[in-house]
This record gives sequence, C-alpha cells and structure tokens, in this order.
Amino acid sequence: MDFTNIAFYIFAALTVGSAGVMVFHRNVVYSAVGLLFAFFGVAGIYVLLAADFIAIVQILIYVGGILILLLFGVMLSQKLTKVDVRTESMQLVPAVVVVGGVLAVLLLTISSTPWKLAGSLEYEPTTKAIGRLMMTEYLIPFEIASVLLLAALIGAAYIARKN
Amino acid sequence: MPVLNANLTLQAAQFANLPETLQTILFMVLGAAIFAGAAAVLALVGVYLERKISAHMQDRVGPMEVNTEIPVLKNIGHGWAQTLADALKLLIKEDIVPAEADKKLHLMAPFIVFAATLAGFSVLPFGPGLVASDLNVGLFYIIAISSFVVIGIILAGWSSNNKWSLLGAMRSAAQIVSFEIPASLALLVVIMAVGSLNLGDIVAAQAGGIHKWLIWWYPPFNILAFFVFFVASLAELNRAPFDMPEAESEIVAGFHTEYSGMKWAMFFLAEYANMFLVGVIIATLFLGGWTSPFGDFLNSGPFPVFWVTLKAFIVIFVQIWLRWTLPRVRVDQLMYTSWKVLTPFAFVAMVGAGIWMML
Amino acid sequence: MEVGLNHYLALAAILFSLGLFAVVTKKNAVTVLMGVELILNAANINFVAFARFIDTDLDGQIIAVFVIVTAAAAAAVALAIVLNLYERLKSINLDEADSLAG
Amino acid sequence: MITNAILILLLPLAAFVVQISFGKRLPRKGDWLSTGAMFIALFMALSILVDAISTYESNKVLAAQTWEWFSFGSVHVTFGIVIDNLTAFMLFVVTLISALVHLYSIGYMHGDPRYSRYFAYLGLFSFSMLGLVLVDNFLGIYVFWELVGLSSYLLIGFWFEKDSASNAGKKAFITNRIGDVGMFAAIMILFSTFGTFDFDGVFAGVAAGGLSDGWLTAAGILLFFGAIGKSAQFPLHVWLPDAMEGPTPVSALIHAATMVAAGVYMVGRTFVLYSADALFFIAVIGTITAFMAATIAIVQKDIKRVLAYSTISQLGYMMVGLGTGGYTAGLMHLTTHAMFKALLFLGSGSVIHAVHSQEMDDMGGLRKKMPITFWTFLIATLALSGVPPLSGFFSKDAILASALEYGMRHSGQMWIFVIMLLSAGITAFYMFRLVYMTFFGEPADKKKYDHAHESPLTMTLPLMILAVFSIGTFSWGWFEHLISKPSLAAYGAVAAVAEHGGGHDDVAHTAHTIAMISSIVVALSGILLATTVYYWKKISAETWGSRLKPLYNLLWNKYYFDELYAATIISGTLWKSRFLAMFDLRVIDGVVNGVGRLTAGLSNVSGKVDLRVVDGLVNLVGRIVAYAGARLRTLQTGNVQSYLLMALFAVIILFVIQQF
Repeated sequence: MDFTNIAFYIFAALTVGSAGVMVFHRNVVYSAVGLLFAFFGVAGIYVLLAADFIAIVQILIYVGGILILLLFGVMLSQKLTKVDVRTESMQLVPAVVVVGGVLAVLLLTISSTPWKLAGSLEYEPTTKAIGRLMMTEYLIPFEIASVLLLAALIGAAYIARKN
Repeated sequence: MPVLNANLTLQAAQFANLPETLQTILFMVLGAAIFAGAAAVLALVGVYLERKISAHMQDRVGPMEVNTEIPVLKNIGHGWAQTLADALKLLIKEDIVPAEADKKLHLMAPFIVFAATLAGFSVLPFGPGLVASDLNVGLFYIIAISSFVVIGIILAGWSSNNKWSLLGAMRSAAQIVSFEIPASLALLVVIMAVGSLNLGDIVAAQAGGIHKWLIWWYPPFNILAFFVFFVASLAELNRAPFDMPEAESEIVAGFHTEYSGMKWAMFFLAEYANMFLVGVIIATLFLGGWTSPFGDFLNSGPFPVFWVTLKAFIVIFVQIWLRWTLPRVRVDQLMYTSWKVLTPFAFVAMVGAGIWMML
Repeated sequence: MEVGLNHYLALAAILFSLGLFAVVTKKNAVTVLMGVELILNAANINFVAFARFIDTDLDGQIIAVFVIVTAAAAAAVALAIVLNLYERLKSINLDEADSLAG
Repeated sequence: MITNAILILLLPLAAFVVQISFGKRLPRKGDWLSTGAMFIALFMALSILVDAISTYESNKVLAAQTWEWFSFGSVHVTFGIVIDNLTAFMLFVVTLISALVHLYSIGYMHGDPRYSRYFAYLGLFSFSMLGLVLVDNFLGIYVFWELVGLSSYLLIGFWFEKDSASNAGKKAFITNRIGDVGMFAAIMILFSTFGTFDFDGVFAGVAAGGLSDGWLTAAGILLFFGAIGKSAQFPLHVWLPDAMEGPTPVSALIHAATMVAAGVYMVGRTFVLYSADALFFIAVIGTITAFMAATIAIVQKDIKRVLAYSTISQLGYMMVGLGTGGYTAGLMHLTTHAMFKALLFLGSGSVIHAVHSQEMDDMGGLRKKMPITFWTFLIATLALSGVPPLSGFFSKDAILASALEYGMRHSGQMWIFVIMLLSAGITAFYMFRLVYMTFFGEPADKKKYDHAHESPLTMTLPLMILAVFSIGTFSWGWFEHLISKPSLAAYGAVAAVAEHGGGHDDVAHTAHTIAMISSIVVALSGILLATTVYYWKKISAETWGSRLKPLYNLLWNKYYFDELYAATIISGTLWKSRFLAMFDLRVIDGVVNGVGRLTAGLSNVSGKVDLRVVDGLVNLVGRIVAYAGARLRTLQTGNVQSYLLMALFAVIILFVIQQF
C-alpha cells in the first residue's frame, strides 16, 4: 500500500466524515465547519486525481467564496448573537429509505459498469493547458460563464437589498 | 507523490533506509515543525520590531524601559526585554472562555487561523531549492489558503457570543474578501509577466541584480501593481490604516475581544506571521526574492536566505511605519478604496502590462 | 487494494447521497444549500475522476471549473433569495414557505 | 508594417479609452492627447503610403496577417489585416483628415461643456474607420461598419439638448440600419455558400463559380444596400442633410470625407463580386442620386446643407464610376473628394464660427475679413467644379469618361453620361453660387459682418494643408497604376466568366478625349452662369425662382422625400392602427354584443332546466371530486423537499423496472 492509497483513504475519510457532520449536526454553524473540511477533503481528492488547478480553485471558490457567503447567510438570518442556531429535520424515515435506495442504485451501477479505462497516469501540471483550452476550444462557454456571473451578481444584489 | 513531494534539502543518512512512505510522512512532519517554530520566532521578532519602532516614533515610554534585575543583563537598557515580558505575560495569563460561548468553535478558531497562515509558508522559496513544497500552482495556492483565515475569524467572532466580536468578524471578512480582488488582479500582472504560478520560476525570472526585478518590468504598470498589492495586503492583514475590525474606539477589540492567554496569542502570532508571509511574497514577486541585488555577487551559500529575509523585513518595517503614522479610515472609505480605487487601478495595470507584452 | 476509478466513484456516490439527504430533510434553507454544494462536489469528483481514468485529456477538469463557477453564481443568488425569504417570513425554515400548498 | 498598422488602429482607440475615462481630469481636457495620437497615426500611415508608392506595383499586397478569432464546430472565424495600395491610400486619407479635424476642433469646439467627450468620440470614430479600412473579411467590415455608424450617431447627436440634433442622430442611425439589413443578408448569403468570411476565400469561391448568376447578382445588390445607407444614396439619402446638426468638423470628417465614403470603399473592396447586372444597378442608383442631389443643392440657403447635398451628389458620382466599370476613377474621386470636401466643410465651419449663423442670407462680402478661409475655399470650389488642373478635374473627368465609354459599349445607356455631364454643370453652378453669396457682394447683416474675423491658426492651418492636397497631388497616371481594376482572374476564375468593362483601346481613348473636353466646357459654363446670376446680377434669381415656382418648390422641398416617407411609412402604420381600432369597436364588439344577447335569452330557458336536472348531477360529481381532492391534496404540500423525495422515489422505481 503506497502513499497515494493511504492518502486517498485519509482524504476520503475526512470528506465523508465532515460531510456527515455537516448533514447530521443540528447546529448550522457546525454544519458549515463540517462543510469546510469536506471541501478541503475534496480538494485533496482532486490533488490525488492529478488536478492541481481544480484543487486550488476548489479551495479558493468554495472556502473563500461560497462558504463565507453561507456563513454570512446564517448570521444575517438569525438574531445576531444567538448561539442556538438549530436546524430541524423532517420526513426523516422516507428520506432514509429513498436516499438509501439512490445510494444503492448508484453503487450498483458503478460496480456493474465495465469502465473502459485508458491512458497513462502521469502527473502533469494542468494550469497552462487549462488556460489554453479556456481561451480556444472552450471560449464560448467561458464567455457565457462570465456573463452568467455578472447576471448573478446583479440579480443577487437586486434581490437581497431591502425595499 | 511528486505533487506533495517535500524536497527539503536536509537528507540524513538513516532516513534513506526507511520505507518511502514513512520517509515522506517524516519529511512532512519535520517540515511542519520547522515552519511552526520558524513562524513563531519570526513573529516574535515582528512583535519586537513593532514595539520598538512604535516607541521610537511616538516616544512611548514602556518599550524603552523594560529591564531585569539579573546583574549581567541589568544595564543593557533600551528596553530589550519587552518581547520577553510580552511572551511571559501571554503564557501565564488566565485562559478565559465566556460562559455563553460555543466552546469547541471558540477553541478551534485560533487554530484554523494559525494553521492557514502556516500552510502559506510551505510554498515560500527561501533559496535555490530551499522550499518545502515546490508547487507549480504556488502563488494561486497562497491566495486560496489565505481564505481559511477568513473562516477562522468568522468562527472566532461568532463563537464568542458577543456583538462586538461578531461585528468585528463580519467587518474583517467583508474587508478581506473585498481586498482579495485587487490583490489577486495585481498578482495576475506578475503571473502574466513570468508565465508561471510557481514561486521558484518567478524568482528565477528576476535573477541577475536589482534592475531585473519584476517591479521594473513594463513600467509603469508593474510598479502600479506593486502598490495595489501592497495596499491591498495591508487591508487583508487588518493592519492600520485599515484596522477597522479591531477598532478599539468602535468595537472594543473586534473578533478577539473574548480571547485571552494562549488562544489570543495564537491570533497575535498569526498576525505577525502573516506580515512576514506577505513580506516574503512581496519580496518574491516584485523584489527579486532570494536573489542578490548585486547580480552574482553574494548570491550563494547562506546569502539567499539572508536576502529574502532582509527584503521581507524591509517590507514589514514599512508596514509598521504606516501603522504608527496614519490614522484609521472609515468603513465606507475602506470599501471605496477597494472597489473604486484599487480594483480599477489593478485592471489598468493588468491590461496595460498585457498590451505591453503583446507589443 | 489499489485505488482506482471505482473508489472515487463510490466516494462521490456517498457524498452525493449525503448531500441529497441534507437537501431532502433539512428545514433550514442554508443547510439545504450546503447539501446542494455537496451534491455539486460529488458530481465534480466524478468529472475529474473520469478525466483522469477514462479520457486522459482535460475536458473533465474544464467542466469541473465551469461547475464550480456556476455553483458560485448559484450560491450568491440562492443566498439573496434566502435573505429575501427572511425579510418576508422572519424565518428561513423551508416548511414555512408553503404558500403553494394545496 | 503590420505592427505599424496595428498601432495606427490602436492609437485612436487608446485615446478614446483614456478620454472617456479621465478626459475631464487631464490638463486642457486632454485635447492634446487625442490630437497627438492622431498625428502619430498620420505619420505611420504616411510611411505606409510612401512604401506603397515607392514599391509602385499594381494592387500589390504589402502586408497581410490573419489571426484566429474564435471557432465553433468546424467554422473557424479569423480576423486579419491586409494592407494593399488601396488600404494605404485610405489609411492616409482617413488619418490625415482625422488629424486635421482634431486640430481644427481645438479651436472650433473651444469651451464646449463636453469638450473631452467630443474628442473621445472622434477617437472612437477614427478607430472604427481605420478598422473598416484594414480588415480582410466581411464579418470584420460589418462590425466596424456598425461601429462607424454608432460613432456617427453619437457625434450627430452630440448637442443632444437640441431636439433637431438628437432627432437627426436617430434618423441617421435608423436609416443606416435599413441598408445594413441588406448588407447583412448579403454577407450571410456569401457565408452560407462559402463557409468563410475572408475576402480572398469568398472571391476565390466566386471565381470558381460557387454561386449561380442570380444569387451572385442578388448578393451584390444586397451588399450595395449597405452602401446605399452609409453613402447616402437614393432612396436612403435623407439622413445626410439632417446630419449637419452635428458639429461642423464632424461633418467634415464623417459626413463628407470618410464614413460616407465607406460605402464606396466597400464596393471597391468587393468589386470583383459584382455581376454586370449588379454593376448596372449601382450605376443607375448613382446617376439618380447625383442628379437629384445636385438639383436640390441649387436652392438651399443653409451653407452646410448645400455642401451636404453636394456630398450626396459626389458620392453618386463615385458610384457611377464604379458601376460603369471605372474602378480607378471612382476610388480616385473618393480620395480627391475627401480632400476638397473636408476643406469645404472646415471652411464653412470657419465662416459659421465667424458669423454664428449657417444661413447664407446672413453672410456676404466675407472675402476681405477672412482671406485665408476665402482663398482655400475658392481652391476647393474650383476643384469640386472640375476646373483643370485641380485634383477634382482629373477624377471627375475619369468618371465621366468611364460613363461615356459605358454608353458607347452598351447601346441605349448613353443617358447616364448625359445626366452626369449635366450634373457636373449644375455642380459648378451651385458651388459658385455658394461662393458668391458668402464671400462676395454686400454684407447682408452688417452687425454680423463687423463682428466676423479670421479664425485662429489651429483652424486655418488645416485649411491650408488641405488646400495643398486639393490643388493636384493626384494625377491620373500613377494612381491608375497603383490601384487598377482587379479581376476575378486573379482568384483563378475560369476563362468563361465574362470580364466587364473595357480596356485601353480606341473606344476608351475616344471616350476620354470627348469627356475631358465636354466636362471642361460644362464646368466653365456652369461657373459663367453662376457669375452672371450672382456676381454681375444680370439675371435675377428671384424672378426665375418665381417664374419656375413648381420646380422651385419641388427642389426646395427636396423632392418631398421626407414627406413621402412620413406619408407612407409613418402614417401607414397610424392608419392601420386606426383601422384595427375601428374594426374592434364596430364589428367585433357588435358580434360580441349580439352573441351576448342571444346567450342571455337562451340562458333564461336553460337556467330553469339547469336548476332542476343538471344541478343534481353536478352536485354528485362535485362531491366525488371534492372527496378525491381532499385525499390527494395532502400530496401537494407546498414543500419542495417532499416533491424532490417523490421524484427520487420515482427514479428508484424506474431503475427497478429497467432491471427486470
């Protein structure tokens, strides 16, 4: 068992464990902390998948952006200093059944599909190649994504402001 | 594991006999320990500098007088023991946790802040090959990892269950997130110029003396980027004149109002370690990193470490100087600075340097 | 056992299910959003894993970047909606936002 | 050279960006910056022109470069720059006039509240026009075409506080759009046929016979629609006179020298594309335009409007030149006309600046007060009238020769030449009418006359420079050598594709001689007539005006074009709306009311039945539905999460079904 495998299990355990905390903890802020470590774990998984650029983007956007937004959301929508920010659950039993079913379906599909594995497993820096692809083959999606971001920015600012 | 490969240069003989996995892990642990120690020491030096420089600038009495009764050391004078006294005070102070606080998060927050700062150190190059982790996305990594600091601050503010703390935390988070934009844009100028995110490559591109430093490239755009980054980094460090999050006159001490003792010291150390981190980044990106300003002269042996440290401390000196010279700005002025001054200028620098490059 | 594609896919599936569980059961809108982010992360792991093991070019990674970008936009808009919800209902519990109930 | 070209292109853009962002904060509001940028561009353009002339090879491509712009699927859209002799000339003309107009505007626009924005717009226009000249493909030319239109709109409506100015801007923009639709359709025809926007690619495709004759003619005529709009040809010429609401230097730059010539340039650039039929269409439109505008110009009283109609008329000349196969003649007239028409506009601007009025009735006798303006203006007038040896003579003569040659080769088409010759005489007449009314005779308004003075050096210097270029830098021989008619053969056409136009044979020679003599005669008689009427006053203009009252009114009202459009398009829409409203009120309402009354009667009857029989049934059904609804409504919780749960459950069921 070499280091890569150990690292995978460490990161996988971190991810799943923190995701579990996120899902099952009753305090929203603890959920956010769980999500923080889950994001971190996923970034580690990306590194193991030779996607260094994506890993950094993951941390930059999710931790530096989305998570902070979420925390702001929690704090702006509660009484300012009320530690007790609980979240309740509902329809627990049907959810367990259905989500368990979905998980079973997914795992069955994964294990029964004969994947066509291919290619070398080299580790290469991806940043330059991704940048090049963004500016050539994926230029139009790239531009559309920027327009989307602008629209989201304006839309969010408009929706959130007080009338 | 080439991506996480720790290529610390100290290679002891018995190390080579251990299994490779164990070696890697040992390297990592050792590296982390070294950096934690180094960061703590550097932070102490930073604290000392801050004390002394402020005392000189504002004729403060205390830091010039602290002394001891031990005979040999008694008459050195000039308040040499100030840092020692500070450290001792912090260590023996009572660790107060507010009754209504969220204990776990209250404990966790300073660690997140400190760990994030420390993690940033791992990609800084202190000499040829002298870098803990030679990431090819190093610069980007630093930007990303510093966002953990924001999370730590928000958690600290929230878990203290105190409105000053929470307000300070929110201010701090908003401030850091806003200033990350001009800072990152300014960094893009450097990235475009060198064509690499690897800090080692960036230093290598500036080898050969003071006139090759990136700050002189594409004038005046790189100088502009340098200033934008410097100002934005001041704000990201929550330092004066942008220290709204801990504005005593408005919100007591901001997010660390409810912290004391060692936990407070962690924030304190993290702040000074962060100053050093920014110093090294600025030195690396704009001021030639570990290369000597005199070309090949004094550019080998221990000198690279000396040069980068010297440059970093010069930057730190300017930061301290500004803190004790400038008054604090208002919150709206702060946001104005970020969105309406620095961001446009960063764009100008980026576009200008880009056009310059194309010509 | 050598870690391969199936491991990553299984991890993604578990993450997906956890996210889904949060989305389905949580009353707090912000927690639901967190669940959505988990789901997107799971999808991204799949993309990157496929990019690594099946199709060795970078298409999967690029799509992952776009997913992250879209997630950021979605989070911003969703939080704006949550804040608006709070303005109107003084609560962000989704079971109270049921004015469409039959 | 490519770098030079890119710099020429980017300098005005940079000036625009800087001016629009911080123009107001710069010293002197940044006029030096825009002007300096344009002069640097001018010197670069000059170096390219010198290169082109010193190489002295026909239609030589001096430099070309293409970059890939974007691609989707298998379509790769490129963006490139091509510099041949034509481009070199156009670059020079555009940068020269733009730079001089910048310089002139420093004096003319002095003290305007939006001074820096004015220069920013000028920069934007220069950038767009230079881009239009430089690009090597249809998409690019279309993009810059629209940009030019935009900046023209901004500048016409520059004094948007005046309703007339903002309306004129809108009119220009909308009228242009009508033509642009045709141009766009033409580009799409070419693109869908050949899969490329490149000039070379399209021409090679045409040469290979990729388009049937009918489609080719259609594409040519549609493409020419764009030129009709932009070059103010009949019937879309109505916007140009109104565009005189803009500042006068703008009129000189955009609405006399460069933008309106863009249509001519575009037709010249894509010349090989046009079939014989399309060229005939162009010639006819050009003839109508030239004659119509020249006649209108006779009666106008506003100095700028006279020049505007003169511009339309001269653009018609260029189109006739191109349409009758006189490729070189048309483009040469473009170049010479740019010089002297810009000079005329700037001169009129100088006059307007001095007397603060555009009405010629307010002027008169300004010869002594404004000597520099007068002499330069006179040179330009002589050039426009076609008096040898000034530049206008050569180019106009060449167009007439080309028209005559066309008439000699195609039976029944001599009328083009005759009308054009007549228009040349009219041109000389109205131009000298303008000169006499403005500069000679007694001052009509003594107060304004006393107040008038020569303009400052920044305004007169451009006049003098342009006067030098109007005198006769261009002579026929070397211009024809540098920019000679391109042929499809260069793009590998098969021999069967007919060549249009003539060559250097006897017919051409004869035509040239006749045209030259007759044009001189006509021009001189036009001048003579004008002198008789307006200088010696042997013939009274008023008497003849009232004697030919219907004709005079027709011309004074510009052939009622604006009224025609108002009557057809605008009131047509109004009439249709009114008709629909009436229809609604009378017919539909009547029907509805009738139906309503009928229904009321029927209801009365059925109500009785209803109450007894139907209600019982309905209530029964209702009760059943209510019961079922009460059971089912629990599914509709209003909670998204439970819907999601149901959907997921369905997914599992589908999976299970699929498995077995």
